[in-house]
Amino acid sequence: MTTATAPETVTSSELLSVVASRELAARRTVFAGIGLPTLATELAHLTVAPDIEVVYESGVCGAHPSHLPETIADAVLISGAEAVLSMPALFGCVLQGGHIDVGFLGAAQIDRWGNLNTSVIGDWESPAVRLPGSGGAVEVMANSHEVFVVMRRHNPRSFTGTLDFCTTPGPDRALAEGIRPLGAGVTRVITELGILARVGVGSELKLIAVHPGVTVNQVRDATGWELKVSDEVGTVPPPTAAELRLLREDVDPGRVYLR
Amino acid sequence: MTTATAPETVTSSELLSVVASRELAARRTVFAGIGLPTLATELAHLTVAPDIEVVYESGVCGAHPSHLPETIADAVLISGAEAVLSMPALFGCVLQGGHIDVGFLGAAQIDRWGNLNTSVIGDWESPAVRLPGSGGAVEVMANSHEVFVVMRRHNPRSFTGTLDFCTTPGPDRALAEGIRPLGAGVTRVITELGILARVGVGSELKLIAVHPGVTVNQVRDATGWELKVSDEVGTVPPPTAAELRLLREDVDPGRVYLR
Amino acid sequence: MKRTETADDAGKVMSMKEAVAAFVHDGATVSLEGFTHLVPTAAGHEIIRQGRKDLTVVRMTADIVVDQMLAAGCVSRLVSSFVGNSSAGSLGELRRRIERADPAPLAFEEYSHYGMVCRYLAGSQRLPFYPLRSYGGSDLPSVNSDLRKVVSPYPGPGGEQEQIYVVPPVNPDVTIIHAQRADRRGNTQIWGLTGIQAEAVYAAEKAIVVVEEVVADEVVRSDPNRTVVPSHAVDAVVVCPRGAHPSFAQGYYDRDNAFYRAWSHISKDPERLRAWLAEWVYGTADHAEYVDKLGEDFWAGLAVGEALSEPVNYGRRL
Amino acid sequence: MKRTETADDAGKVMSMKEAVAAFVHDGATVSLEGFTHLVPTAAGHEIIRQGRKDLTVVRMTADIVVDQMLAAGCVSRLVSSFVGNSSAGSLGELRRRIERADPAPLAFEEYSHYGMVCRYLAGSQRLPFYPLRSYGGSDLPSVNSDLRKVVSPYPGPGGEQEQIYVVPPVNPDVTIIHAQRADRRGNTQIWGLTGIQAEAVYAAEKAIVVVEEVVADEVVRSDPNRTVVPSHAVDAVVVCPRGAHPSFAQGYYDRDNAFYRAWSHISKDPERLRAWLAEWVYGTADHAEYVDKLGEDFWAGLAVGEALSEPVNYGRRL
Repeated sequence: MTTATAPETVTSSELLSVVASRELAARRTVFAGIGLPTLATELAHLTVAPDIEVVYESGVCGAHPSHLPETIADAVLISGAEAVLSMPALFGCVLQGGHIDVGFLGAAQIDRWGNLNTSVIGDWESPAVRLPGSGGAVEVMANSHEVFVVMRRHNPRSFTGTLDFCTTPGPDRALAEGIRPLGAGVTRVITELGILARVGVGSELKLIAVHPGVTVNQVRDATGWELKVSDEVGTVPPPTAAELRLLREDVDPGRVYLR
Repeated sequence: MTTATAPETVTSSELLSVVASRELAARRTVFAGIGLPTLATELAHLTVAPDIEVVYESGVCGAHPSHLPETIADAVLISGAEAVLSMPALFGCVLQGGHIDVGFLGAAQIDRWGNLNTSVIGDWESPAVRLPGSGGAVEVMANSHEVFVVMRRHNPRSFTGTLDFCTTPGPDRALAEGIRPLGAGVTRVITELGILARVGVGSELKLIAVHPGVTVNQVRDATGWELKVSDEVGTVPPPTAAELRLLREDVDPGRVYLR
Repeated sequence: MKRTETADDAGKVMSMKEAVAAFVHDGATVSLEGFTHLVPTAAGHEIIRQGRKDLTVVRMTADIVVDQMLAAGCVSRLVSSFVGNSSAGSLGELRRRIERADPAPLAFEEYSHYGMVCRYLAGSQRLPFYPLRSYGGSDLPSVNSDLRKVVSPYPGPGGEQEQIYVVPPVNPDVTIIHAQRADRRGNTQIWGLTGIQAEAVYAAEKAIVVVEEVVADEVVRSDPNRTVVPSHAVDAVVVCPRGAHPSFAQGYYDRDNAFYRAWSHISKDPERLRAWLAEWVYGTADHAEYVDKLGEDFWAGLAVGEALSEPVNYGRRL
Repeated sequence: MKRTETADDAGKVMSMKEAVAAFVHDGATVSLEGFTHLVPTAAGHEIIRQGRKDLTVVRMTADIVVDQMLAAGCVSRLVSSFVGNSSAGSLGELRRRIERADPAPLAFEEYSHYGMVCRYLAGSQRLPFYPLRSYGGSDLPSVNSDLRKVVSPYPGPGGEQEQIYVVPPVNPDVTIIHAQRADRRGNTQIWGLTGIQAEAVYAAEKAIVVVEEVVADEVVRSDPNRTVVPSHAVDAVVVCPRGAHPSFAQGYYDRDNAFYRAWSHISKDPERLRAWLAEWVYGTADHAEYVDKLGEDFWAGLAVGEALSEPVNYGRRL
């Protein structure tokens, strides 16, 4: 085994990417955006998930990019890809058809059930901040077998007791309306403080691990609801030298996302 | 003007093709099978409908075949075509989307409202003859602006008072069920005896013209219901020498369909 | 064009025998698609050789290969929208089964083409139903209780309530399609008529893609828009040149129209049909033998010339 | 590759000025599609130059071109599923309009991406609604009364009654898309990301296709599977090279990522935004002037190299 690198030399992006990559062990199909999910899936491909395939919202399957893509529609994702699908095929057959193991989502706000808000801060009719909205997030949540959320900032405004608006509901909210979702909803939330986990319908997010040097109370304070904590909170093993070398030298040598 | 050719030198296929071609004057998009409809549309292209485009059930638009096609999916229809569409696009966007001016259909049985049977002779559960069924006929009838039927044989078994089974309903039957169709249904039936016409919802097929030498009573006797007859039944002008020359020399010199 | 000479680096590449044994089980619902073009005939013949029973066959245009599977006793239920030998005549066995239950009855679910298309769309998109503007006034709903109606929650063009027919999803246990080429992972490229193949694959639990050839990854990747079915939807890739005969493969070989015409006569006589099966299906170990038996002179008659697509530039970052 | 040098034999080929004047009217519902790739920017600019008012703009990813049309006062209603400047930041004018009604309110209909896709599917297929497995539990239906539910007439997996959300069709007065090439009759070929363009065109009353180049009929006809939109659905073909900038055209020029980043700053300041419009849109007679103003050095920076698709054989009868 390679030795652990001192945490202070690891950037936040590196930490989150490495932790997310480990959670992708043995996964096959991942629906991911650009940035941290790209780093995580590329690193997973080189480590714990050799058969992983990223499906992009733009319709690209089996990309072999010559450069790190800057958007999910980057021309370098298309040239040399194995398939490019139309939107109806991508959203209808691949996503709603149930072919995605893990979807990555981000959000401005998340609640204890893994419901997400990407629409507005404040009231929808006259918001303090108009955010971009769903994009495909509603569909990723409803149709992926599970969803990973990576959030750089862990604070009570983002981890909120009550969403200002629920753009993207998890399966509990769907079931309450009598609609049966395909997957488990959010199963992992990876933040700068640690890892929250949730097993599926009826289950709340629970703190299962903290990064070295982070206390459980720090996470509680940073969370806007009364956070459930696992009986056995672990410490996230810091990125290994091997993981960091792959990330820095093979995945993103130009530090496009590792800013 | 060219002079008329003596009818006895004109085959039944030639007669039906020429008459059908004239009915296509100024039409743009035609949904047609192979055989008589091919001859009619190709001749119309050279005469009364220069902008006519045939859309084939197989998904071909704007074909430029090197040889007369033997099926609606013939390889010669694909090579050099302007577009080849998937089945969902062909049936969903082009046909149901309302882009077809005239659809050509055939049938084993037709009734006075232009409803068609292509499923069975006898009872559906244990038929005397199992016919091929709808194919896309249900959709052609429901979604084309009008439908032409070309029937080689005009007799009371085919032109029947009561269909053994209604595979393909015209708009009157659809409306009776509370479903609003797009088009007029069958507007022309072209047979070896003459031309029946129908103007749309609520209207019965009516004899509007007979071929030279055919009497109205002959057509009445050959029709299995009490046929309405126009006050001014015309005589179908026989194929002109020009029409026949185009058909024989340019459209089907190998007499593939002109059997 | 680079081609892989061996398949030993490819987990999904297997023989027709292996693929049918692994994925087509007695009692299964099997979709065979290909609209006149790329009919998966060789797969149907292998199903016959392996003696599958009680299959539900789903196929828009139930044609010769279905008539053969019926005659071989593989099929107890048929779901289709056109049961005829193209425009070349009748399917003798199918007519005997339906008209006279001879030698056994055949359960038949009758649709129109778009009804079948919509069943595949619903199946591939995991929808409970798919709406279509067909069937109003038809007798088909009286013999097919799966043709149902839904009331639209939006007012119609005149403000009135609007109802529309819907069809249920079809989700075959296995879908089999034929294609021009795939890479070893199953990224499948089809040109010419593409029909309903992609949706039929996505609707199924398992999918077998039979191809004229397996090509190098780089060939597929030079033109990703040509990939009709991505690898994640494919379970087996079977290399079977000329496996669509008597149907055709655009750019590979032409349709055997003479055999379509002949089939009307062969299938009209049960004895002659069974003799044909004995000679051409049971009497051949696999499709390669069937192809050899037809002979090179025969195949020369179906050969096609060259009409290449002009390349497009996908571009590369400088 | 043969290209037509003149357009005088082509009734559908017209200038952007003519096409916008003919098909985009005040108060119209205008769909502009292209998912990051092939965004019809030049068409949006011409709509601004012609001073259109009260448009309802339908666009899945409302991005820079929509922010510009908003700032120019062309738009009173927006139907969209993503209102952001890609991942590069915010749309300043859109946020001012929605957050503060500054300088005017903006009616906004919010969807998810697949909700928009399904609206185009319903519109293109002339369906009264389209079902999708989204929105259960979302607050979106509380702010968008067009998100409704239907009860399936088939039992669910456990035999229970199943309900599903549906969206209504969208049928724009005009859809505008950008494409790599078309022939003079409007047979339109796109490669790389094809998005929802075909359905957006079929859903519309009229359709304008803006292309990098009009090519000879033979080029299109050498590869009919590449035709995403057939001519019968197209009303105008506009030749406008580099008309998708700052977006990209696969194989023609790359995305101007720097401009996307810059737009967040430009649009944050209303004065700066209006100065930009004055210089780059009102200050240019047409897109050719805009292209010239950017300069050849600039375009060299977005140039792409060659990565040609391998040709396929469509075959010809011997």
